Amino acid sequence: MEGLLTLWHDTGIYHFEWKQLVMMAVGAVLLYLAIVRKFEPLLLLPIGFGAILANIPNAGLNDEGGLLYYVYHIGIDSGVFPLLIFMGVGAMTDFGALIANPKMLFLGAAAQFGIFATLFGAIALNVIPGFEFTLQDASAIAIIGGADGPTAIFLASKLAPHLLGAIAVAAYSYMALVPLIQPPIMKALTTKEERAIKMEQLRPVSKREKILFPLLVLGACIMLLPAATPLVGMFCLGNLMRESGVVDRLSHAAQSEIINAVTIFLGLAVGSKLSAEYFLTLETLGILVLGAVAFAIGTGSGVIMAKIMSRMSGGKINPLLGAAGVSAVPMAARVVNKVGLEANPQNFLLMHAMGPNVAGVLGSAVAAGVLLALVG
Amino acid sequence: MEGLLTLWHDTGIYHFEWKQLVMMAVGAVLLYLAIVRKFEPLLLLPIGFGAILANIPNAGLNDEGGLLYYVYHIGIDSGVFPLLIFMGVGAMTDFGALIANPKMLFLGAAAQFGIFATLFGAIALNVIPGFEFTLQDASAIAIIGGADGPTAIFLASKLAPHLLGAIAVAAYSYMALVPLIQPPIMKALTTKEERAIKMEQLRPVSKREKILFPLLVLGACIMLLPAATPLVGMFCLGNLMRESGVVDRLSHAAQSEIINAVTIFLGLAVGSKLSAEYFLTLETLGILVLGAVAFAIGTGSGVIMAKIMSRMSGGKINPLLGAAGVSAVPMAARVVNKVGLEANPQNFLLMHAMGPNVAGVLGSAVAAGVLLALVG
Amino acid sequence: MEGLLTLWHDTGIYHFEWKQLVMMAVGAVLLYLAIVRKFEPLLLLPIGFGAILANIPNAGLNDEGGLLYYVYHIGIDSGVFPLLIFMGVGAMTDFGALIANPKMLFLGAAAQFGIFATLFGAIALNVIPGFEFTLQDASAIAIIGGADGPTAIFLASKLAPHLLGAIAVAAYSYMALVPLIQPPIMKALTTKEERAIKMEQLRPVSKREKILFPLLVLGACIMLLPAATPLVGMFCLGNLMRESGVVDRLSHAAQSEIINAVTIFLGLAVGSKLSAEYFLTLETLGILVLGAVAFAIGTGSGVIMAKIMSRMSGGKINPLLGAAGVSAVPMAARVVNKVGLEANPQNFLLMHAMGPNVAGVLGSAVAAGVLLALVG
Amino acid sequence: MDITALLLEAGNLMLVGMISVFLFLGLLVIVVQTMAKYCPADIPAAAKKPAAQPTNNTLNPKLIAAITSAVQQYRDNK
Amino acid sequence: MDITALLLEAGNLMLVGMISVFLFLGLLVIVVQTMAKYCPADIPAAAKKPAAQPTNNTLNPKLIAAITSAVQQYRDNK
Amino acid sequence: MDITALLLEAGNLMLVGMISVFLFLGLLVIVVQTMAKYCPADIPAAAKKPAAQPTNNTLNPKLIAAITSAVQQYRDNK
Ligand code: NA
Ligand code: NA
Ligand code: NA
Repeated sequence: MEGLLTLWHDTGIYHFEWKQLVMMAVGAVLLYLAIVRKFEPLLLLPIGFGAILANIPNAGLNDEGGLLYYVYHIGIDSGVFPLLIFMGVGAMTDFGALIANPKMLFLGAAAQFGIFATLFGAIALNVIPGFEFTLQDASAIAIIGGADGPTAIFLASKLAPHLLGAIAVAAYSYMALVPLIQPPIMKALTTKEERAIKMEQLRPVSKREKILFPLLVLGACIMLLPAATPLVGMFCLGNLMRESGVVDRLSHAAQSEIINAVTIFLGLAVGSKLSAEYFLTLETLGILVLGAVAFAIGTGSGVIMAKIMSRMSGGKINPLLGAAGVSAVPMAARVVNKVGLEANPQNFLLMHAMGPNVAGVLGSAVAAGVLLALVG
Repeated sequence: MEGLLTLWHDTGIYHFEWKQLVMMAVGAVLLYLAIVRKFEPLLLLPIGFGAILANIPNAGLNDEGGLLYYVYHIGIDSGVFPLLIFMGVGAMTDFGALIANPKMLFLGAAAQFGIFATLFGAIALNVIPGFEFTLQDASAIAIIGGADGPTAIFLASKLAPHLLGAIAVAAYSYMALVPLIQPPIMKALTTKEERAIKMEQLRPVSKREKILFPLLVLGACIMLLPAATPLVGMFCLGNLMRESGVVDRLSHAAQSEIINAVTIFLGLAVGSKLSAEYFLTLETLGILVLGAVAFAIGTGSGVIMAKIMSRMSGGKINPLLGAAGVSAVPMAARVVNKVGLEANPQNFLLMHAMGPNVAGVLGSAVAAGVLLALVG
Repeated sequence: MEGLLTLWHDTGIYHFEWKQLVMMAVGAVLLYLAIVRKFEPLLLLPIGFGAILANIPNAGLNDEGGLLYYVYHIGIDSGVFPLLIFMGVGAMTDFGALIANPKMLFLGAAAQFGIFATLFGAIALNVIPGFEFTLQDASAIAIIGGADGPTAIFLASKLAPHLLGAIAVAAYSYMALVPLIQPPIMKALTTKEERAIKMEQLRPVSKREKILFPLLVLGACIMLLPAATPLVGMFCLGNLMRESGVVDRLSHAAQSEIINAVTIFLGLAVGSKLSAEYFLTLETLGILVLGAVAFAIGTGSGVIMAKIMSRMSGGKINPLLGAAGVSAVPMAARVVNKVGLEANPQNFLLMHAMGPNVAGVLGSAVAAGVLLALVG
Repeated sequence: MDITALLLEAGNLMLVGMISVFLFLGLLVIVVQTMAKYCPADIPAAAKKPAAQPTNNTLNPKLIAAITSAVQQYRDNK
Repeated sequence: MDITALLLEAGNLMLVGMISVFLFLGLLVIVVQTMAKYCPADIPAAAKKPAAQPTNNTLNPKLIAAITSAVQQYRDNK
Repeated sequence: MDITALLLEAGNLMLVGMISVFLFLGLLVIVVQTMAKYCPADIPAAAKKPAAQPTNNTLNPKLIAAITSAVQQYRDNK
């Protein structure tokens, strides 16, 4: 019966260390948030499950030859998975509202201040003993303020892979928390009259404009910021497939089969980075705090920019729209709509908020490109 | 015209060896079974086709750089394909019947005696000159008794890759033969009165129970048998995606796009292992015999366990249910239903048989984990 | 503000060389052809986009670790992508018309003269200073005359990877130009009376014949031309999955999910070969000219063969059908139908033209096998 | 390893394996039974559903009946 | 690198980053506005569509009538 | 290799290639014709099908499209 003893010496019970238990609890919390609270379940469910699998003692899923090892190295280390997700998101995105009102791009730009201010904050945290963020670390953390999951994962995999798990978890968690984080900031920075401003109906956008738009974005990116072309390029490819109308099979594949399959594996791979060694550290605490700060600053700077534009336009722009500039598509736009309706039950801002919302996606991809070019 | 001569020297006719012809005939037989007899066509068709492709002289599909080489090494050597199939199967499995009547798990356990008895039998075969099965070989062969294709492929790829082709073919063939193999054994071991026993209707199972079930299975596996977590973990991930109801896109991808694509490549890769060198051996004969024995013993031990439980419960359990414990989902459950109806035309056992049927999947994954831990 | 300077030194504007701009213009032209002119958009859109991405200075998408690098090496260098496309095409092809009238295979054979004559022409071009095509190069170029994209990509990746971009672009462009290239040749070689010949209705083909056909084709290929089995084998696998009727899930996956995803990546990978270094050469000009010649000769030889067969059959075969032998499924068949209708408004040739059309696919795969065996 | 030793080992594996499988699945039986005690039935949810369905699923039985009759009409007219 | 230098660099990054983002997206504003000038609206296409649809979609008018009446029936009954 | 030799080789390839292609596809012609002799027609199956279809397929795709659009219409109107 030595076999039973061997088995006993192999059991998880025999091998558990408390840190692994804590990490599996973290995974369980993520599953809870995904399933019961419905926080970004498409990502948090596989991430949470991956976190549990990665921390099983003696199972070796994370070791060379294990499933999670393959998924991480093939999909994330190479940068392929976030790029495929970006292609799919591009194929799902309708830029109509932004093309009709291109000034909304300024709101998407302003909201990126959340990223760069947080970068400064992360470095400032180094004065506290125990924190030793490099510029690379700080940049990867700051991108959480971009409120865009695949961008955060892509940048973190390039600049600070050891922080990837915490960064991805923070990014998706805060994106899910947008309806809680944003409204108080939006209300604090605007008056009720401002929030009640109704906006003119958007002009219809022609098919040709929609086809040209991704090509122009790609052109600008090529000329000004080649470092952002992997992200922006795949996003534009997806959008071009969508809008061209001649490759519906491919567009459908990008926004359905490919993105679904990749999402499962991306989630598992991110989860595999939630090991005790990297996650149960003071840095993680810092990342969680800085991520929340980044979201708040991004929301605030977007709203302030929108206030300025509102004044300049003679009150034709509702400053709430600025909050949608952080991206977190389409949650942030819905929050804008909701807060707008509270101020004026006839004030439907959803379509208008889609403009800054998708501008925020471009904005954070550009910010990621800048960071890659300067500290990568 | 030397070109024609070169071509002639390249032709299959010029190069054929009789062994390759025999293996291509084996492939043709598998295609026949798949297409005409409809024996597990989803697997046997690609396996049969792969067997033909792998044995073409001078085509090099199996050599480094050839398609089958890539498919085998990327998908099976790494263990990835069987795990993805398992995720898909998890996403297709409804554990409701088992949760409603958890004692059926004992039937899934008892039927695994087919595996362990066959392991003993395979070693015993070594007394016959010509057979030299190691413990690893014997374990990989015995898992055929688990009546679960991906589990058999996963274990064989880890313990005895040289036997993989024969093991996979035996496993899927016998799974298809369940309606022929099982009924005589079931009838021999039960009386007509026993077969006519009607069972109480199953209680409805709550959504929460269905969500918690895969997590509890994973938890038990983590604590007791980490070696089984790749298989059980992916199975539970698929099931959790299904039952959670918050990631329908991913659940659909797992049980449709991913599993379909993987099935084609898994089949081809298994077929690529049907080369003369490994298949036209005495061992293959042994494997085919042992596989049939494993199925028969598993069926028998399941029925005997069900008889014991039937007695203990005062005749409330139909002993036929034990036969479903070998898994072979959903064929074995259907066979139980059919044999039950023969004894009593009002006796619908299908739903009740789904319990031991899915229990058998867990049972053989656990058995695979035990074998991996002890002889891997 | 040195950061801004660094960024400036990173910009595309700072780094552009005129050759890259030309190649991006080539990419833009391909996008134009795909989107506005609807020339084979499924391939030319991703190829054009890939060409733009590959030529961005300082973005490194084509360098080791870049997305296009991975896609090319994993998918094309290995030969996997064209083979998967071929499997999908097989699953989409109905051989009914060809089985009903197997003599049409001779038309598919005759049209391959476009390939072999062009091979000779490519070598003859070497008398012009500046051209130095090897036999490998010439073979890869000549396959354009096969009017079959995946075959051309597969052969070029094996024989002349440095010409792959130009060859693939030429192949798909001319396939899209079939409605312009073929009619004048067809009309020049036939009289109005010949074009007006009506054909007898095709006999119905039994399910069993359709199932056996791919197996017989594979059998012939194994015996006579093993070098063609990767292409022909995957094609036959796809077709067998379609016609067997027992694996509809897999057939659907092959002709939908798998082929769509692969098409995107195949296009990007081909586009990545459209770099200035390889494309802005005299050879490319030669390839474009030779490709057009190959199409024209193939069309002509098909029509002449059909004329001969028409005479021999006593005028029961419409010689236009020969033009469909180049493949370019289903465009060439549609062109035949259109030209036939011009001569006789009651003359519907579409179904009859599908026979030589799919025969042309087999013919060019066979030709590719011959070239692989003799110069590979 | 000679065959007797191998057979002994195989017998040992058989014993250990069956014990493990029964322990594992037996533990699951207890766990699932325990879970059932603490999980309320879905009855309220089931009662809620019919009311909630029309907003989600919108196919009201009356509508289905109407469409079925339309389809019938269409077939008859064909 | 000591913390003051790092902070300086971070501040520099903040400045450069925000300038770049605004330059980039500002350029896009101009580009999109310019594009709008040269792109005719889709109005003719929109007018064409209703006429073109029946050929593409081939919904038998009888069937549409039948279904419309079914839906009408359903509404009236509601 | 000088150009004459290359041209000779190319000519040879042309000949060998066309012969092979014709041999291969010619063989297929014979094979398919032979197959046709031994394969009974599907007539019984074809006769069965129209009767079997309604149970398997029952909903004409056009009809499904029509119903989907009707339901959509109904929803939009709601
Ligand atoms: Na953003
Ligand atoms: Na089993
Ligand atoms: Na061809």
